Amino acid sequence: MLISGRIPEDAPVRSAPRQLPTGPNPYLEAPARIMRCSNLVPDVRLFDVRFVDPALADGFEFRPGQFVMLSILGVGEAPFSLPSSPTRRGAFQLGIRRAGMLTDYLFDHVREGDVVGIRGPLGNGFPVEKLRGADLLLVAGGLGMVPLRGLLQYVIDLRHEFGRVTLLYGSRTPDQVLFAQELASLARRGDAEVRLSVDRDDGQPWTGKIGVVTELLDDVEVDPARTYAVACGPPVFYRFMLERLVKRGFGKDRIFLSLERRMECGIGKCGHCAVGYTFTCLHGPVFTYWDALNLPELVHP
Amino acid sequence: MPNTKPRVGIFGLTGCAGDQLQILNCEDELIRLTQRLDIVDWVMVKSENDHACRLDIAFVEGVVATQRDLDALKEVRARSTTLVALGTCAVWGGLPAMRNELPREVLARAVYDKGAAHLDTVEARPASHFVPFEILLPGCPIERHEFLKTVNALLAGTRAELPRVPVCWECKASENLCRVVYRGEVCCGAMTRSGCGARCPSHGVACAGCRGPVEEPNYDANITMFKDRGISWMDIARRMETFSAPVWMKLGLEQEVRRESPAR
Amino acid sequence: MNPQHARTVTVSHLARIEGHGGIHVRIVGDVVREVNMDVFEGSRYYEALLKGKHFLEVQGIITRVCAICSASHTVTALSAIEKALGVEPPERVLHLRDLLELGATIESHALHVFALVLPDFLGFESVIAMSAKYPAEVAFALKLKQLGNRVQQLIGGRAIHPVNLLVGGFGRLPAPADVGSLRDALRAALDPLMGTVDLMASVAVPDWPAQPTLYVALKPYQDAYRLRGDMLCTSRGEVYAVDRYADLVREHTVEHSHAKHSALASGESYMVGSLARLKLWGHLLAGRGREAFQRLFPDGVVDNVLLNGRAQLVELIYAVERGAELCNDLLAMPADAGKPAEYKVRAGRGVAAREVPRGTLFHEYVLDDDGRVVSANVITPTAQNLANVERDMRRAVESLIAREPDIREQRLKLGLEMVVRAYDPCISCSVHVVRDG
Amino acid sequence: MQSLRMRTESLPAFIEGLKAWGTVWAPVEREPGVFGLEAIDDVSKARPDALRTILPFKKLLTKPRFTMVEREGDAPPRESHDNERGPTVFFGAHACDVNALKLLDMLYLSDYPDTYYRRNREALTVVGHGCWPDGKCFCESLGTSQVDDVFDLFLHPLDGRYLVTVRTTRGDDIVRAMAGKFLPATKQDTRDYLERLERRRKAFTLSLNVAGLPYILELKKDDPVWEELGKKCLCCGSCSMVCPTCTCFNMLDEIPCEGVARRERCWDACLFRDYAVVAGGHNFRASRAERVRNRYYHKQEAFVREFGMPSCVGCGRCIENCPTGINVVEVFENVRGEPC
Ligand SMILES: Cc1cc2nc3c(=O)[nH]c(=O)nc-3n(C[C@H](O)[C@H](O)[C@H](O)COP(=O)(O)OP(=O)(O)OC[C@H]3O[C@@H](n4cnc5c(N)ncnc54)[C@H](O)[C@@H]3O)c2cc1C
Ligand code: SF4
Ligand code: SF4
Ligand code: SF4
Repeated sequence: MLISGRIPEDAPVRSAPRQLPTGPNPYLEAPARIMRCSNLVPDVRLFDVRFVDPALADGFEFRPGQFVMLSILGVGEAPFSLPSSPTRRGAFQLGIRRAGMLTDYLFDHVREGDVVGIRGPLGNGFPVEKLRGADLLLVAGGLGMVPLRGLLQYVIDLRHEFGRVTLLYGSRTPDQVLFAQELASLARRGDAEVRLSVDRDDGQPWTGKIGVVTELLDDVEVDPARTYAVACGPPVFYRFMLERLVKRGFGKDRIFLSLERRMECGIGKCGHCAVGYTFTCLHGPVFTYWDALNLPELVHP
Repeated sequence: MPNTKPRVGIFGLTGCAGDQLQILNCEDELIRLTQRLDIVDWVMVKSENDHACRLDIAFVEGVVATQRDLDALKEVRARSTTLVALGTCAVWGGLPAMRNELPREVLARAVYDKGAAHLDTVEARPASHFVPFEILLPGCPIERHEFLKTVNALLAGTRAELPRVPVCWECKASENLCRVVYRGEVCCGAMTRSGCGARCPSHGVACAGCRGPVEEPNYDANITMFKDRGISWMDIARRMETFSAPVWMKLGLEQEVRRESPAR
Repeated sequence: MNPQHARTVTVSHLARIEGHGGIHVRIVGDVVREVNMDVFEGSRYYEALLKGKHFLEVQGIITRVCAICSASHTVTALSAIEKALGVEPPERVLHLRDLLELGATIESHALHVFALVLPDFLGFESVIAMSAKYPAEVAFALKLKQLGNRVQQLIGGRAIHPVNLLVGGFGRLPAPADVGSLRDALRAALDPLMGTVDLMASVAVPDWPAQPTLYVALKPYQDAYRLRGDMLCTSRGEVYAVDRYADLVREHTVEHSHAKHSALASGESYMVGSLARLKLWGHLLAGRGREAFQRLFPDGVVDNVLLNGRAQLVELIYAVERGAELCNDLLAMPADAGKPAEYKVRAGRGVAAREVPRGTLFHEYVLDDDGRVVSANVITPTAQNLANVERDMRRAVESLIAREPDIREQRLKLGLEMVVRAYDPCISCSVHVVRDG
Repeated sequence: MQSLRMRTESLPAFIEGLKAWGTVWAPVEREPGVFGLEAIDDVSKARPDALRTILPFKKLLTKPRFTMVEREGDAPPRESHDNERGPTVFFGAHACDVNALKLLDMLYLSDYPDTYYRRNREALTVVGHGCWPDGKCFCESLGTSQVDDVFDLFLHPLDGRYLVTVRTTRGDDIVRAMAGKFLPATKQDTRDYLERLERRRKAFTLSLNVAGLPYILELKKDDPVWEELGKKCLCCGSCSMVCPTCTCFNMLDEIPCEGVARRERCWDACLFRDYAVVAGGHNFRASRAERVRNRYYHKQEAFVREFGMPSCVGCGRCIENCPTGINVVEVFENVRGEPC
């Protein structure tokens, strides 16, 4: 049972050591400047971020679905998905919801021109190679739109490499819809079919569906055989959406989802995001539904 | 980042003044602190106090034991933005709340005899029972480093994160021998929140629980652990009820003690 | 001035003292009709709470009567319990407790002399305000206070509410290296401390509250200035054994206050504390303590409570000097001399008294066969002083009015507050004291 | 690998000699029968025969709490050296320790190598010492009762002498520097050593039946055992703190004084209530039963599936230090459904 014959210089390692573009110490952030910030909806803000080091800024590569750790030393550090596409170089974006200590600080005290710390990119990201050439069904619930927006932007930038793209996106109320105008113009241009739903309209003007997002699935035409589904949302969303997709004929290995767990280190050391021996930060956050089903606790059934 | 000096008040309700004294015990930082904070109301230390102005931060120590305490507390709450509870009395009730099942009149008679009629006294309860607090700093008394961390974080526009894990964490980190395992004592470490550096077990004394309970303590298992070692309810209770009696009583400690010793 | 003109002077919330109290004075013409010090600190009924508790819990509870006196309460409670149980702690344990007590004295006196009283004499509203004009003095006072805390930290495990003290011994004995460096720090503080004697001597002390006063203090257990002993002495020459303290000291409740007052059995009020100790035993001081005593009290102790600050400075010097001495004694002791004393639980009564920063502190416990508290009684220095505080306030008002019939209320208030502060009252201590059962 | 012999009397001088490779840490008796791992100067204090120290050697690699990143004033955040112990010799490592070290290496040096761990690891010299099991040791049944790698030197006590195994070049350096103390091992030494191994094998009284355990655990996820255990566990984290293979940590920011900010890292335990809480308050393992189960599954199910070995080395520390007397071996036997 023992793994034999290693000394520190070549101690038993599982996979080849790697290094993050943000530095040799994976826990040490690289300074990055907030170039712009604007509210997407009242409690979600979009930050344009550029590394202070120009070489790093221009050379920063990542995949849609990956995330970074944003740090303000003394306040905290937290993982945030990348809602922009790696095809757009120089700067990247973060879409952040006010949720606690760090995010409060970001909303209350961080302004354009301020410097924050970033480490990453982290996680596996969406398997874009696999998705290439296929039709895509993107399903988002709430803040799940943030990582999917990165994938969407990627697909639009490389539009000819992908087949039909359908986006189903549910929000709580009309004023909670992220990227509303951008999505509308995508739909107008015919780049993607976009269907929106809200749980309730609260008296605000609304032309989309009122109801739960899963119902949107009944209204669209997709061919599960040529389509990959990518789903992103909170635990309740997964609870209903994933089985619905299976019923609709999607293979469980053709459904991808992105998971959220508590993460401290983001590089598969601290244990917080581990489910069994799968580290959500390192081996995820993107999993197929089949993987997720085989990991106890990963999605709440 | 906020760049004006925050206005600060420091108040004591009924208590031993230990938490205010701990602030004075930050000798190295004190002078600088008084420069960074605009302390406008602190009766224990200053003669000229503004009792009416708005406060950015207010620290309150002690339990509410008189109507006067309660009025003072509500007044402070109304005039401050960030209210910080200082110490176990304010957060959990501490010693003054230890035996609240005894009516106040009985206690008063026991101590003041016939002269008790003039006393303004209500059941002692933690300040946190009456008004919402933004920050709770437990400890009997508070730990200096936690107070400083809290103030520094507030000055920097954020909140300090205080440990939530039990004292056993710090106890093991300092490689103490466990008072329960090796000595069969009633140690409150597993149900008490850390931050003190496991001071008591590090001195060879079982934890008395002065920082108050962790979130969701396993009350039953703690009790069983002591009972299994042949310790009586009375002996368990006398240790557990010292600092956060209201919490344990609610969980059933009182009934058990009464069952074993109805005379109490 | 209209002889029937009545006025009241009220200080609704005394500042710069520990705890919550106020002053209420009613003057009709030039006669002071009423002088009350109200204590409205909430009552915590410690003695009633102690009833039925196991003796091992007592110190952890009683220490919380008051933070600034926590070491004193702990040590006194332990001594009383040990007497009840017949435990004789080893020499090193007694030395360490004395050292702890000296640390508490250093901290308490440094805080009181420099941060609470000196601003009065120098005309500042607080030590914070004073620090702008006298930064070096304030910084030094803080260092000194820190040194007192360091002693308590090392021996008690914490600056407030010590955890390391047990019946018969200690949880963990301080390491010799730490005792050594503590001794060096104490020695190093002595010279600069002597330097403050001149500042203190230069501050004029008004005499308006002065009047003949009776003083009470413990007779030192050795023929030297010491803070513990088993005999209680008055400046009139009476001597009582400590366990008969009740024959000397009587307590009674008063309408205007949550605190009980004490008086002698004869009904006279008296003073305990630094000034009382110096009055009775100042001649036993040696070394730098003696030097300071002679410079600050060239004619010996004269009746005037406002001199208590000077007395505290003398004791501060004594405490630092004696602390270093004790460290040395401790270092010379064999390593195994500090093992906790063994004992059997038994029923009994124990009384202990100590001279703590504010005066004589009494603890009495009666235990049953299981070691549970049948009754407890604690008499704090502040409770003993309260009657005298009111007596001196009356005197202060009378002589201030006599000297200056149109004296402004503001001045009167300040005068009253100065008298109260001179006693270094500890309000938390003064409530919830007393016999139970 | 090289085998030598050293006389028992040479031990103090040998430990003295180890000081040239760094601060020597060894088990020291704190109270009768209770040992701590301490830096020693006085070599007579070393008690390599002690079975378990309260904390294992993992504290030599990552301190229970240390600063990772710090910032002063307006300077950019920089790496802190707070965790660094400098050259360190761990004297008195047992087979379970060395096997645990292997697991730590695997975790920390893979993927994105952990800077802080690596620094101390590179400066660590491991000198093992043979042991004799008590009633809480069950390494034999986990296959961790022996080692043939990852240490530098290993001292196997025999009658009046040690059989010394030299594993690494650093181990060889040590031997060369104290050449006078070592002789080549004889056939008798080897025979005695093997004989001792055999006797030691028989001396184990506690064993954990790991056959098919991962599969059984998988099947018994909802076994009432876990509920019962959840009722008994205090979630005090003692077992994880003392476990040589528990590696979870937390990162906490603080501003200790004006103009200084720090990110601290401290050992954590999956048993603590907040371990899997995410922003917004959702707790992925809200009940004690779920958290306890997680710890046991991690040790004997998930890790085995991933690496073909459990992440428990059978040292018995958690058995010794659990205040409520939970015993890993009993737990697994209960799940399996056999009396133990
Ligand atoms: C892979 C991934 C991608 C994400 N992407 C986005 C995104 O694009 N946009 C977005 O807005 N959010 C995103 N999140 C969620 C985001 O990370 C959280 O909202 C963020 O951690 C909140 O941090 P905070 O300091 O403001 O909140 P806090 O609640 O103060 O949390 C601070 C830290 O402590 C932890 N924590 C929370 N509660 C407790 C507790 N009770 N005890 C101890 N620790 C606790 C949290 O896990 C967090 O690490 C993502 C999360 C993950 C895992
Ligand atoms: S001594 Fe107390 S605090 Fe320490 S591990 Fe044991 S139970 Fe926990
Ligand atoms: S160990 Fe327990 S009683 Fe002692 S200081 Fe810490 S929390 Fe308080
Ligand atoms: S789980 Fe227990 S026996 Fe196994 S390695 Fe950890 S502490 Fe040792």
